[in-house]
Amino acid sequence: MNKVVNNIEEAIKDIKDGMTLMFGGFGLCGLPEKGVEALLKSGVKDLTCSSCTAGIDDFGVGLLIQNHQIKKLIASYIGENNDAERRVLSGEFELDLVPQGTIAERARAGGAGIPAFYVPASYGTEAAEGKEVREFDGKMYVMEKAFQADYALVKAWKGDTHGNLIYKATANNLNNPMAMCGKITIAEVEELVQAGELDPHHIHTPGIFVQHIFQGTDYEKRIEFLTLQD
Amino acid sequence: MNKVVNNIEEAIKDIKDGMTLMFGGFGLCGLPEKGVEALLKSGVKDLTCSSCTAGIDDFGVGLLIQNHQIKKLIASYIGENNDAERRVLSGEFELDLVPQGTIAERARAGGAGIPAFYVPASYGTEAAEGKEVREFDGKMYVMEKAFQADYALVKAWKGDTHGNLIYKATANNLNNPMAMCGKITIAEVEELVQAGELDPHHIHTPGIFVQHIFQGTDYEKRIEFLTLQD
Amino acid sequence: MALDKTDIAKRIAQEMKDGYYINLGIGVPTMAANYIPKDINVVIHTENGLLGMGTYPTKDNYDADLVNAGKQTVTALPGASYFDSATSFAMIRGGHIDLTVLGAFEVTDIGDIASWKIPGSRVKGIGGAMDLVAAAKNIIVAMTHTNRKGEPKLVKHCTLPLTGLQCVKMIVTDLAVIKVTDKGFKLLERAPGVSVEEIVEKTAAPLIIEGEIPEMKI
Amino acid sequence: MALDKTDIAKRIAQEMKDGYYINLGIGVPTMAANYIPKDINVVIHTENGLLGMGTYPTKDNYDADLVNAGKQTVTALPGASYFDSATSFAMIRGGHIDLTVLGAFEVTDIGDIASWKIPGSRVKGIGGAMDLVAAAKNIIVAMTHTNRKGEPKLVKHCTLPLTGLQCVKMIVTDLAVIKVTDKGFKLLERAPGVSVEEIVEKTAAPLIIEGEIPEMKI
Repeated sequence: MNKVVNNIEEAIKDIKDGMTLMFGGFGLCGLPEKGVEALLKSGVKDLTCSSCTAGIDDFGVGLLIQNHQIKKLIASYIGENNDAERRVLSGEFELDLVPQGTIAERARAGGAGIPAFYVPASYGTEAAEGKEVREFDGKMYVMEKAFQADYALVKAWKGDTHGNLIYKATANNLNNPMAMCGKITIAEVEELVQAGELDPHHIHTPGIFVQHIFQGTDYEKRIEFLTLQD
Repeated sequence: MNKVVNNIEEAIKDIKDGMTLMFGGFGLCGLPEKGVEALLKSGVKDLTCSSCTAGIDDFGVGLLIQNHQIKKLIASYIGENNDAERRVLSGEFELDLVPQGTIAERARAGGAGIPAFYVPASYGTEAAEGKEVREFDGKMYVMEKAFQADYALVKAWKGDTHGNLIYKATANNLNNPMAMCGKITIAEVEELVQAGELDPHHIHTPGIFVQHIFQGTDYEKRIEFLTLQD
Repeated sequence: MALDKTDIAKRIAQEMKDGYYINLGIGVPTMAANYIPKDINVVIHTENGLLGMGTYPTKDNYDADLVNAGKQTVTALPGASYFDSATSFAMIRGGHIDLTVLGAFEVTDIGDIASWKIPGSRVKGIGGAMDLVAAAKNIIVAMTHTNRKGEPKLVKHCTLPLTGLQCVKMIVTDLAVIKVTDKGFKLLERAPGVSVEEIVEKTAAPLIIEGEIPEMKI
Repeated sequence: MALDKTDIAKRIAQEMKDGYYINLGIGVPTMAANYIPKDINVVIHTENGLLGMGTYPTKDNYDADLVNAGKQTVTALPGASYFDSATSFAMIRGGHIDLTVLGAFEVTDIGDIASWKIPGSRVKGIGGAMDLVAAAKNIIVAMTHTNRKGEPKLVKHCTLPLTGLQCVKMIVTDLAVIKVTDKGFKLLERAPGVSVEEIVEKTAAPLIIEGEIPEMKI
């Protein structure tokens, strides 16, 4: 049950053109930095990706758009990335905007063997166009389908050799749901320990959802808006 | 944001005949003992309840059946309770048997604003009778609806004045999903601390799902099958 | 005189009640956290995964892993909890948030809201807004009464893409506090020195006006 | 000679592979955990909320809060994790369990299984069985070849209420190891000293028999 790989290159070596990839992180918070870096170098293309946002112009998942590797992005918000915005307007890639909670739930559902579910979010809006709607107890809902992902790339604070993950503060966000839905989930962690060193009560993502794990180094952990008290 | 009540009697005082109540616990493990005790004394009746099991003949949720307080029980298994079995065969109360994972997911869905979802479990069996079925990607699924509960009664290891809960080992089980779906959730804990004493990374049930909390005493924590190494 | 952003935030804070779980959108709504009445306890939810959001950090204690929904560095208060986005939006969709405050481009007198997209303009996205308006019990919009061109933002029908239907309960603008009732917009309060006539003129839907309309107390 | 329960458990353990996540049903399947091959690492999942189940505890370290799906006291191994039932069954339904072993009353040659109810008899319930058979990748049934009346349990059609359809991949009985193939039951191994004829006679569905059928190695 040792899931440790030596580095990100080893973990992503079977990612192929045209695959579907899911990214943990909310903007740059909890971003799998090493995964994005390595995918940029690998040149793999025609990817369908899902991520909460597209990061910012020069950091995050959006770099894969800039590098022409993504053909379709399912995201909830790209507002902090002007480059991605230009490219979507020019038709360079397809953007499928989905409510943020719906992304999280579709990812969890994909990992939980739930093919579809109903949510109130987006009913009556253009984000629900083409989707089935249905009434339950007098209220209207939209049917959403589970994500299916060839790979999920997530980033945690601590991890162990069994793939158990612990996130720091708000850096969990989409990492846990995305980890659940990857056919293969690659976890990069700031600190990798032996199985048994993490308290089983404190695990956020049980190792069963993780196939490859490695300790990344030199995390930049860039902050989008450093906001301090007056 | 102080949710502390003095005792279970105060917490359950507004539970009325005919209400829908959900119980955490798996058999006797993680059972809200004080809640069951107090409901027995209160005499409230015609309850619709959901619980993973009916406990054993002389301990657990089944005592409410014995005491003629439950008109319908949604459970996955009553095999350890001979008394409940007799009473269901004699038509004394209605038993709705549901797969265990479906109970957990229906509870979570009820708390998560998801009115319905699809699962593969029970397709083609009598447990799916009367339920909608649907094909997704060539496989058949059953539509399951979310639980709606007037009250949920759950039991945790540690809790704080904001209602945050931490469970011990496998005593989480249905406690967290049931806590999510209670319109009012009553949490009994073995140790109650001030807000700020629990590490926010370690919380299993965030306080937003809990309305009343108190520290119980003299937990019996009976074991169904004490099984030791040879 | 029209309220400034700070005053709008202060007026919104008056809607907070003891024991509330509150989600504050980016901008003016977030500012309302600075004016929570001293005599109540509320918990601020930020949908990226935190209950119990505190103030902005100091230069000595900020953490890249601790941000709010606007991706700003924040702190956590005693009693806080962290969780993933699936659980966070379960709280929202499940109706566990007592009060949601967000900005908008347009609001109609049945409570429809447009807040996420201006066609032909920038592509930003949806974020958590559609989840929030679809499920929160109590939704207050904080916005200017008119747009940059001076056109009313309180309207009969949204011209911009919708965020949600029949969900807004109250609007706090720089000119007025308006409730969305079964019968349409009802004027509750006016900004100090702003006349009822000015509010009527700058509102593109009928306004129910009953009796003397008091000035807001900021 | 027909296998006893221990031997069935030993034979099942041979199906475990390095790196597997395994869910073991109550009874004989759970016993298989005692015979996990020494040269592999597997993680035992118990659906009430634990990955990494260990042995039964000693009289000094048992804990009422740490039980398995059969409500027996257990221990947790290094690398274990605890979680709620919603997450636990997400693992099951989501196909993350590599191997599930459970008991049954009847199995058909297309892999249908009846395991939870005998009409007119006792009312026990479903437990996690329907979730497990609906979603696990690899389902092995451990059972006696015939019931107490000597009637075959490997059949063409289940007479008892179904637990799941077309899901069982292999059956290990006291007499044989049988695979469920596209073409029906295929006899893979026989218990030491048990003849192919006896197995055929006690199986109420056609058996594919190719070449010499080896004895099980326990």
